[in-house]
Order: sequence, then C-alpha cells, then structure tokens
Amino acid sequence: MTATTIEAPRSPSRPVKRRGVNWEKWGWIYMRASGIVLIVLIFGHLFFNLMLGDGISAIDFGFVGGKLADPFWQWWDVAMLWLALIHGGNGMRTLINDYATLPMTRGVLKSAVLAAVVVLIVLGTLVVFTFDPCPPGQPADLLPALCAAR
Amino acid sequence: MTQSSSFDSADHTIVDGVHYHQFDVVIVGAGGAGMRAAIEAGPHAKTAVISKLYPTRSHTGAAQGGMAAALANVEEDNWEWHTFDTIKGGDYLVDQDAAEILAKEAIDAVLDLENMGLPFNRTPEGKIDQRRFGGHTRDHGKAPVRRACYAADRTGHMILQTLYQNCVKHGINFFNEYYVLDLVMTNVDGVDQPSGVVAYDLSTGELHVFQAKAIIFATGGFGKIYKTTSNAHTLTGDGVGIIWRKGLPLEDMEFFQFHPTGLAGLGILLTEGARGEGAILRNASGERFMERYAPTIKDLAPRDIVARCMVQEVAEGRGAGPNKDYVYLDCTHLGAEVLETKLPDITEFARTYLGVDPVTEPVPVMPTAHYAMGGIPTNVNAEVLRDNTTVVPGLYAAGECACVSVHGSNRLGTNSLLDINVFGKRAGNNAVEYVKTAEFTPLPKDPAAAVRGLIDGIRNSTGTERVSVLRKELQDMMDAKAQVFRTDESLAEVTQTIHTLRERYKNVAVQDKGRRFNTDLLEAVELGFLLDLAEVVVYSARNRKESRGGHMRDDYPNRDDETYMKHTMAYLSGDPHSADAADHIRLDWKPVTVTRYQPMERKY
Amino acid sequence: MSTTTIAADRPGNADPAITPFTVTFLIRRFDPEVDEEPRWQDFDVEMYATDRVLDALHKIKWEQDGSLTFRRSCAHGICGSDAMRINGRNRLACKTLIKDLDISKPIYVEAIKGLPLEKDLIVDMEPFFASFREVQPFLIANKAPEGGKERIQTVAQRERFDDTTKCILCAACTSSCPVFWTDGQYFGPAAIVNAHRFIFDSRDEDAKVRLDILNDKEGVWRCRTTFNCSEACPRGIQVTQAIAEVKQAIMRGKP
Amino acid sequence: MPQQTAGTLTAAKKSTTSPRPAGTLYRGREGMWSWVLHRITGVAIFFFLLVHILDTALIRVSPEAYNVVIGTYQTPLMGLGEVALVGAIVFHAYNGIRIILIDFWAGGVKYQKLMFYIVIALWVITMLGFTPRHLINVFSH
Ligand SMILES: Cc1cc2nc3c(=O)[nH]c(=O)nc-3n(C[C@H](O)[C@H](O)[C@H](O)COP(=O)(O)OP(=O)(O)OC[C@H]3O[C@@H](n4cnc5c(N)ncnc54)[C@H](O)[C@@H]3O)c2cc1C
Ligand code: HEM
Ligand code: SF4
Ligand code: F3S
Ligand code: FES
Repeated sequence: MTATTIEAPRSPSRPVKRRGVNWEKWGWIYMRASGIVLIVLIFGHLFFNLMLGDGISAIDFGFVGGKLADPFWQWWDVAMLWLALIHGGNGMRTLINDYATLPMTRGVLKSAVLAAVVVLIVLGTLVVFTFDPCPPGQPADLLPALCAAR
Repeated sequence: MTQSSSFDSADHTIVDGVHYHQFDVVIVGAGGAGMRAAIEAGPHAKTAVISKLYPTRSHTGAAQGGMAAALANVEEDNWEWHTFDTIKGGDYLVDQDAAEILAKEAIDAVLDLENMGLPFNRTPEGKIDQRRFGGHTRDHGKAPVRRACYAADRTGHMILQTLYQNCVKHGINFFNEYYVLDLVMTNVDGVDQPSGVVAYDLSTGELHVFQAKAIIFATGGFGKIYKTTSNAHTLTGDGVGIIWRKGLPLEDMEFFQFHPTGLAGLGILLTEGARGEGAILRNASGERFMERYAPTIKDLAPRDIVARCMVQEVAEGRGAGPNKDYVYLDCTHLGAEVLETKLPDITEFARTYLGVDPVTEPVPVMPTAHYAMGGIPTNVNAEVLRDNTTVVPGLYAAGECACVSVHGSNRLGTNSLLDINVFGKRAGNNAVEYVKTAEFTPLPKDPAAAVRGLIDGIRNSTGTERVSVLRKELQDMMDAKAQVFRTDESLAEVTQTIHTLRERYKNVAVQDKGRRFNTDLLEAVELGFLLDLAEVVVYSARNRKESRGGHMRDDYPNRDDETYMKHTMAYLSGDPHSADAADHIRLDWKPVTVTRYQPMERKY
Repeated sequence: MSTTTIAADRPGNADPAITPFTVTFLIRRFDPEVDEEPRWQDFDVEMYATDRVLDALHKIKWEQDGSLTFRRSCAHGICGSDAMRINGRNRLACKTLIKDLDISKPIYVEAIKGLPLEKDLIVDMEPFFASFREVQPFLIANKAPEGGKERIQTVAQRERFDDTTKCILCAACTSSCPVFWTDGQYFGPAAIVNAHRFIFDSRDEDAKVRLDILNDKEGVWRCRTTFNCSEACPRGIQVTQAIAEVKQAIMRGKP
Repeated sequence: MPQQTAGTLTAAKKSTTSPRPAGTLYRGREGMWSWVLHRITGVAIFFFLLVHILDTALIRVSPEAYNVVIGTYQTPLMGLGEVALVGAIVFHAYNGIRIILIDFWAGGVKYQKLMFYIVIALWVITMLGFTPRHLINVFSH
C-alpha cells in the first residue's frame, strides 16, 4: 500500500508490430497442447512411481534404473522432461513479465529461467540416454534385477 | 505519457498562470451535437472540443427510444408528414422553415450515422428498422407511423459512442474535464464580438483561454433546475447561462418538457418507445385512461398531453400506490421476448431501481422534467442571434442548449437526437466556412479576469450558505410550483423563492479549498447558472398567459394564438442582482415563421 | 436522474413503517495536495434500503464533507462515470443499492485499481482511453453502400456483436483485471471488447488490422481468464467470452 | 493517435504524484481464485521440477549417491511434502483442463464456475485415493 511512483499505465508507445514468429500466440497454444499431453505423462509417471507396488518407499536406484533401461520409459521421461520444462519455463516467463517491471530485473530473471531450462533439458536428456543401468563394480543389491541376467 | 505534439509553443503559451490556446474552431460540449459538429469541422479546420465530461459521459448517451427520419423502410412515409407532425406536436410555435430542414435532412442524418458504423436494429431485409413514437403519424395525423430508427433502447448510447469513435478516427483534439465558464467578447468598433472562451481545468484548477475564430456551444440542457428529472447531475445549463450573462437573448425558456414515463419518485426515464411497442398507461383502477383524452392515438399522443393527463388522473384521485401519487405503465402483455430484446435497458432499470419486473407487473411512473425546448436562439444555420434577426458572427449553438426552433412549445420524441445531428452538422459546416475567411478577433486584456473573480470569490468566501441546501430548495420549489401545471400565483411564489436564493447564493461557501479536482467549487458555480436559468424560465412562464405545448397554465387553459403565437425572447438588462426580476430581465417577442401549415386546434 | 431525491419521496418509502437506518461508510480518501498516502475515513449516513451508494456519497458530500470527490453524471448506470470499488468489488455507485449490501458491517468504498490515483475516488482515465483508441475502435469500410443508402446487415449479423456494443467505457472491467494491475501495460478487457464490437461487425472491412493489434505482447494472450472483468461489467457484457472469441479469430486468421 | 485529452497537458506532473491505488484486497470470485491457485501451483511445480531433475540425474553419478538423495524423499516429513506436491499437480492439471475448455469449448465460459467446483470435487476424490495409499507407504517402511 505504499505510494510507489509508477509510469502511467499503457503509456510507453509500443513498438509497431514486429515481423516474424509471434511467440505470445504460439506460447499460448503451446501451454494448452503441452498441458494435455503432460496430464497423461505426469499422471502415468506419478501412478507408476507412487501408487503401484510400495510407492515412494520402493524407489531407489534399482527401481529407476530398471525403468530407464526400457526405451518405452526412456521416451516417456524425455517427453515429460521437455514438455514440462518448456511449459513451466514459459509459464515463469509470463509471471516475470507480469511482476518484474524494471527492464533490468526482467531481463535477468528471464535469462535465469531460460538458462535453467536449457541446462536441465540437456542434462536430463543426456542422463536418460547415456545412462547405464548396470554400472560395473557396483554391489548387485543396488542394481536393477535385470543386471543379474547380464 | 501521451504525446503532446499538437501543443507546440505557437498555440499554447502560459502568461501569468493562465494558459492560452488558439484554434480556428472551438466546440464547447462533447455530447451528440458537439461531436457531430467536430466531425465536420475537425478535418477542415484546427478544432478543439472542450467538455466538462469525458465525451462518452455526455447525456446524449442516456437517450433511449430512437431518432426520427422518414426512411419509409417499413411503411409508407415522407418528410412532409414528418414536418407536419413536428409543427403540430410543437403546438404551432415551431419555425416551419426549420422544421422542414429538420425533417428533410433527417434521412441523411440517419444514413450518415449508419455509414459511420451505428448498429441500428434491422428489418428482416437488413435495412434500418423503425418503430412507432408519440406524435409521429401518417398522412397528417391519420394513424401512428413507424418513423423512429433505433438500436434497442440505447439509441442515444449508440449515437454517442459512434460519434466519439469517429472523432477518434479523425483525431479530434479533446480537452476533457475542462469547464467552460465564460465567453470572451471583445468590443470591436462598438460591437461586442466573440473572441474566445475561458475554461477551468478540473484536474489542476488552472484557467485556460481558448482564442477562436468560431465558437460552437453544444452544452446540452438544464433539467437540474427541477428535482424530478431524467437529466444528469451535470446538466446544469452552463452554456445557456454563459450566453445569458453576456446579455445575449434566450428564447422560449418557459417551455420545458415533462416526459410522461419517469420511474415514479426517481425520474429515471422509461422510453416512449415502450409505448411505441404497445405498452399502456393505466390508472389505479386499471383503466386505460388515455382513451378518454386522445381517442385516435391514445398512449402515443405527444408528451405534453400525456403528462398532463397523468397529472390530472392523480389530481382527481385515480392515482395508484399508497399515496395515490402515480400511475402505471403496463408492459406485461408485451411478453418477456419483446422486453428483453427491444427494451432491455428500461426493463433492467425498473428491476434495479424499483424492484419491479415489467414482465409481470406494471411499473409505477410519473412525469419527469426532461427537455428544454428553449435556449440560445439560432437561425437555421446554427448562428446565434443577438436579437430577432442579427447574427453574432462566429458564434454558433446546436443541440439542446439551442433553440432553432424546431420543437416549438413541445418536442416530439426522437426529434432531439435528430436535432443534434442535423444542426450539429450544420454548425460544424458553417463554422468551417466561416473560419476560411475570418480573422481572429483580438482578445481583451486579461480575458480570464471574470472567471478568476468568480472562482476565487467562491473559493475564498467565508459565507455560511451551503450549495446543496440552496439547490434543493430551488429544485423542490420548481417541482412544486413550475412543473406540468402552473398558475400566476404559483409562479409568483417561485419567483420570490428564487430571488431569496439568489441573495443567499452571494453568501455561499465551499468546504473544499483545494485546486485539484475541486468538484465542490464547481457545484457552486453550476448552482449559479441554475438559479439564473430558473429565474428566466419562471419569468418567461409568468408572462405567457396562455396554455400551449409544455406550458400549461391552469389560470389560462386555452391556447391564445391572437396574442401569443410568437416566441419569447428574454434579455438580461440592468443590474443582475436587483431584487425584482423585472428590473433585470427584459422580455420581447419574436415572430414565428409560418410557411405551409396554418395553426389548427391540436386533436389526437 | 433525480438525485436530490432522497428516498423518502419515493413511492414505497412514503410508508412511515419504512424507517431509515444508519450505514457506516469507510471511504479511502486521498488529497494530492496534502496527503502522502491514501487514508481511510468513516462516515455515518442515514439511508433507505432503496438508496444507492451514489446517494450515500452525495449525502456525505452535501451534508458532511464537501471535499469528498468522485465522478458521476447520469446516476442510472449509463454514462460510466462512477466505477469504484465497493466492498472490494468494482461496481457503479449509481447501480449499487444499499439493500444489496451487508450493512451490518461498514461499506468500504475506494477508487478503482491499477490507474493512477488523482483524488479520493478519482483516477486518471487517460491510460484507459489511450488503449481504447489504440484498437481502432471505429468502422472501417471503404466501399460505399449501395444507392447511397444504409449498408445492408441481416438481423443475425447485427446480433453477432450486440453484446459488445453495450460498453459504456466505465473501466470497471479493466481495473478489475489482475493482469492489468501488474504493470498496466495490458490492453485490458475494455479495449478488447471494443475491438470485438468491430471485428465481428459484418460491415467492417479491416478486422485483420485489429486482430493484428491484439495479437501482441500486451494483447489478448495476456488474459488469464480470471473472469473478474465479466463479473464487474455493469452492462452485463460477457467480456471473457468476447476475449475468447477474439483469441479464436486470431488463430483462425479471420473473424 | 493525435488525439489529445485533458490529461495531456498536466501529464508530467501527474506521473510524479500519483500513488498506485492499492487498498483492500480485491474480492474476485471463482475465476480469480482459481487463477491464483493455478499460478501458485504452477510455480511450485516448476521449482520442484528443477530439483527433481537434478536429483534424478544423480543416477548417472552412482547408485549410492542416488539412493542417499532419494532416501530423504522417503522420510515422513517429505512424505507430507509429496502429498502437497501431488495436490498441487493435480489441481494445476485439472484446472488446466478447465482453462482449456474455457478457451476452446463454446460452453466453457458459461460453465466456468461449475467447472471450478468440478475441479475441486475431482481434486478431493483424487487426493482421497492417493493420500492414504501414499502415507501408508511412507509410514509403514
Ligand atoms: C433520459 C433521456 C432520454 C432521451 N431519449 C431521447 C430519445 O429517445 N430520442 C430523442 O430524440 N431524444 C431523446 N432525449 C433528448 C436528447 O437525448 C438530448 O436532448 C440530446 O442528447 C442533447 O444532446 P446535446 O449534444 O445537446 O447535449 P449533451 O449530450 O447533454 O451534451 C452536453 C455536453 O456539453 C458539455 N458541457 C456542458 N457544460 C459545459 C461546460 N460548462 N463546459 C464544457 N462543457 C460543457 C458536457 O460535458 C457534454 O459533453 C432524451 C433525453 C434524456 C435525458
Ligand atoms: C499436468 C498437466 C498440466 C496441465 C494440463 C497444465 C496446463 C496449463 C495451462 C493450460 C496453463 C496456461 C494457463 C493460462 O494461460 O492461463 C498453464 C500455466 C502454467 N503451468 Fe501448467 N500445466 C500442467 C503441468 C505443469 C507443470 C508440470 C508445470 C511446472 C513445470 C507447470 C507450470 C505452469 C506455470 C508456471 C504456468 C504459468 C501460470 C500462469 O501464468 O498463471 N504446469 N498450465
Ligand atoms: S466492458 Fe463493461 S466494465 Fe468494461 S468498460 Fe465496458 S461497460 Fe465497463
Ligand atoms: S479480468 Fe483479466 S485476465 Fe482476462 S478474463 Fe478478464 S481480462
Ligand atoms: S453516474 Fe453515470 S454510470 Fe453511474
């Protein structure tokens, strides 16, 4: 409730319409499209990890490793990773546009979100595809059951 | 911030704290008339519109029913019938040349609006639909005719919006929330010539002088002299008052229209369009009393007649309600469909403000002060008259503040929206023609002096009178004694009250002494105009010892063409503060222009 | 509309059984010439159930404190002057009846949000009108209508945009929008409503231009469907619906 | 737009003296509160997701490292946190569908309030299904 001095709303003459891709529109469409797909992916993920079997207490390297050895779950998780991070990142961009009024802050925050999203997508994708479910020299009781067959 | 490109130093200077601007055409008022003029003037001359309200807040937006034009889209009609109805409706006090122009140019006025984008209701063929309205008839009174073009029951809203939209399109300069408080006259060769206006900027309390070659007044009506009125709080007749104080005449001020169907007690209007769609007035016993008074067109008789009949019903004890003080407007047989689609707004008004649902119950109504037939006299070119014939060069008036006179002693419904468009356009065009050759009249020394005196006087006053008290006394008195029925006695009483109120007004003080958005101060200024105008209304009314149109004298119940078939012209002369109105108001007459239609008895 | 009318003169109220009661108003005052910060001030007013909040403000201004400042004109919900926040929601003071409020508690009245406060209940409307003007809110039709008459429009075509023609530019919607509050750069629902009115007018030839204007960073995509605008609109315009229709028109590329 | 209004002349002064009107909390209705929740849950999920990807990435480092971290997820406190997280996701997801229906389904705007209550109802049902099962898993081990 402090009397902050503000620019008159809607005053800066906006630049005339830029050419090229309209990120606002496609972002808006993307939020909806990805949202639909994410429901399936996230609910499937949650159900499989938390509801089946012993749920959270059963999760360990063996469980996750076993899942990620399967190309089906690999693609599932990668899709989830990409869609959710971009969805969330774009959502955060909206929030920053709303609440960060100084161009500086805005720029910094948006770069931070972008960096986080890019780094995590790259990291996550690499992990999923370069991951070895049966790392050599590890105690067998930590590894997924399928390693025993090797 | 918004660009201020057009305020280059050449036309905006500040001297001694007063801002000076220069425009070819300055329009005072951004209602229908003002903006219609602006659309003509804007593209051709350097134009400014000064308005005490944001344009879309103007009271034109409250108009509901429609705008008349003999388009003949739904049934046979022509402009001559329209002319006749206008003259007869005005009880023959209409200047017939002007009425002819009004009816003829109506067709283009409506088409102009449609082409500008106004969303009229449509016929099944896609043409502009038309509905019935009081006093509009086919073939000289034979039967009601569908002549009113409309957009549901928000025709005025659509007109105001459409005109504002087109002003935006043309990039018209607006000075919003600037109150014009004076017309500057410069004495040139012994004659006073208009040279500009002085405005008070509400947001800062600063004064602005607008020098102009042509000035158009379009400040609307002054219904606030009454208590029960369909008019807005802001309709205080400032423009008319300014002209009056300059010693220029006012015409036919005694004729004030009372609209039959105001929500009882509140005055909020229910359009005549309701009756146009078939609604019926009933008294307490449910009788359709208009059948007795106007057998041919019944509820669609002109407003003065219907209002009178209503008051008479109540006076004779046939009123409804606990105090038997209103009658009913019965819409129940119209059905929800018609009410929701053709009369949605008034349906909502009744529901919101009276808690009455017109679909199932009759709505309590009583006449409400509605429209000033009189005002600033102009000729058909919207040029303001100094006397019966001489125009004031460069000064124009249009809309409700003007008196052309196309409405005579009683305006027909839908003719005012027409008036503002036809004569607003004419004012704009003529002003443009005028500024092509005219020069700026030099401003006198310190043109803002009078306004500064007025403002500072009120602001610094240590008096004890309150604006709201005086205003209420004025309005109560006007309602009680100078409304639908008047007598010499009742008018004498109001005259006395107004005199004391004017005395007390000198002692008025405001609580808000600030500069920014000081609406307290402006209400005091507005009250000054109200008092002046009420005095002229009452004084003119007392002098007209006959009954005609909106002016009904109980003591002289008949029309007297012999003596009074002429316009009243009132002048301020002598000491404005003198006790007796006769010492500062001078009345004169102006002949009525009669071309084709000789006065006849008015029967419906 | 009448005003000075205090409810005692109204039908129904003439009944002596109906007595006035005292209502407390808490009004958020701000005098730019004195105050650093807005402050709350309370007023007790005698009111009838059928009175409106505008009547209360008038009673305060006329009988208690002449410096209370607000805009108003028509007093029956048609001019759009008096949008304000009454008990936390945007309403027109002249359309809010006392009987519809809970008078056992004080009634809070304050200026609308998101536009610069000028004095008491008055805000600077200029930014609001600026974004209205930016959407080109006027008919653009270059072809002359046939025979110098009206343009033909069917009843159904006219009906298509009827809802959005009702707008009185009161700003109740725009100043209720949480997105508009954030930085004030969003076009706001009122501007979109007025663009909608022309985009879907069969006579208009330049819907494309308006769609382009609204397909902007500060355009329709900023709307988060919070529905405050639709709830606030005193004219009952389905504002969020209109915005949705514009979004769809942009995606389709035509109205 | 060349249009001028009264605001123009005094513009400079105004921008320096105008406090932003804040005042009481706006009393929005279902639409506004659902948006507030959607926003809060969206942000919460986003930050969780950042952490969640990082911890999952530990499987690339070593099984022990991963198991240590995932072990903290299995404590009772985190178990409750997971309920909150799932609650957030479920609300965000269901309300996301509501938003999508408002945007694309003709009746969406009309039924938005009803849909909000359906979202709440479905959320309650889903959480009733999930919470007991999850908490049993958390506390029984
Ligand atoms: C409720 C109602 C319903 C009506 N219905 C109909 C109808 O159906 N059909 C019909 O034909 N007629 C109708 N009328 C009559 C008609 O609407 C008005 O007579 C007409 O709109 C007046 O228009 P105007 O432009 O002269 O004035 P207004 O629209 O009143 O505009 C006056 C303008 O002057 C400005 N102004 C005033 N004083 C000052 C000042 N001191 N300084 C600067 N600016 C100033 C105001 O800001 C405003 O912009 C109705 C009237 C009312 C009240
Ligand atoms: C489970 C399925 C999901 C669905 C159906 C969904 C749906 C949506 C939709 C439709 C929007 C747009 C809201 C609007 O424009 O008003 C949105 C916004 C958002 N979503 Fe999701 N989402 C889902 C998952 C996620 C996830 C996993 C995250 C986190 C990474 C997330 C973070 C966000 C954020 C931060 C916003 C922006 C909120 C705002 O602007 O108010 N969402 N979501
Ligand atoms: S859409 Fe409704 S709330 Fe918004 S400005 Fe128009 S009338 Fe007011
Ligand atoms: S309040 Fe604002 S977010 Fe959209 S639905 Fe209305 S514009
Ligand atoms: S005063 Fe005109 S809308 Fe309330």
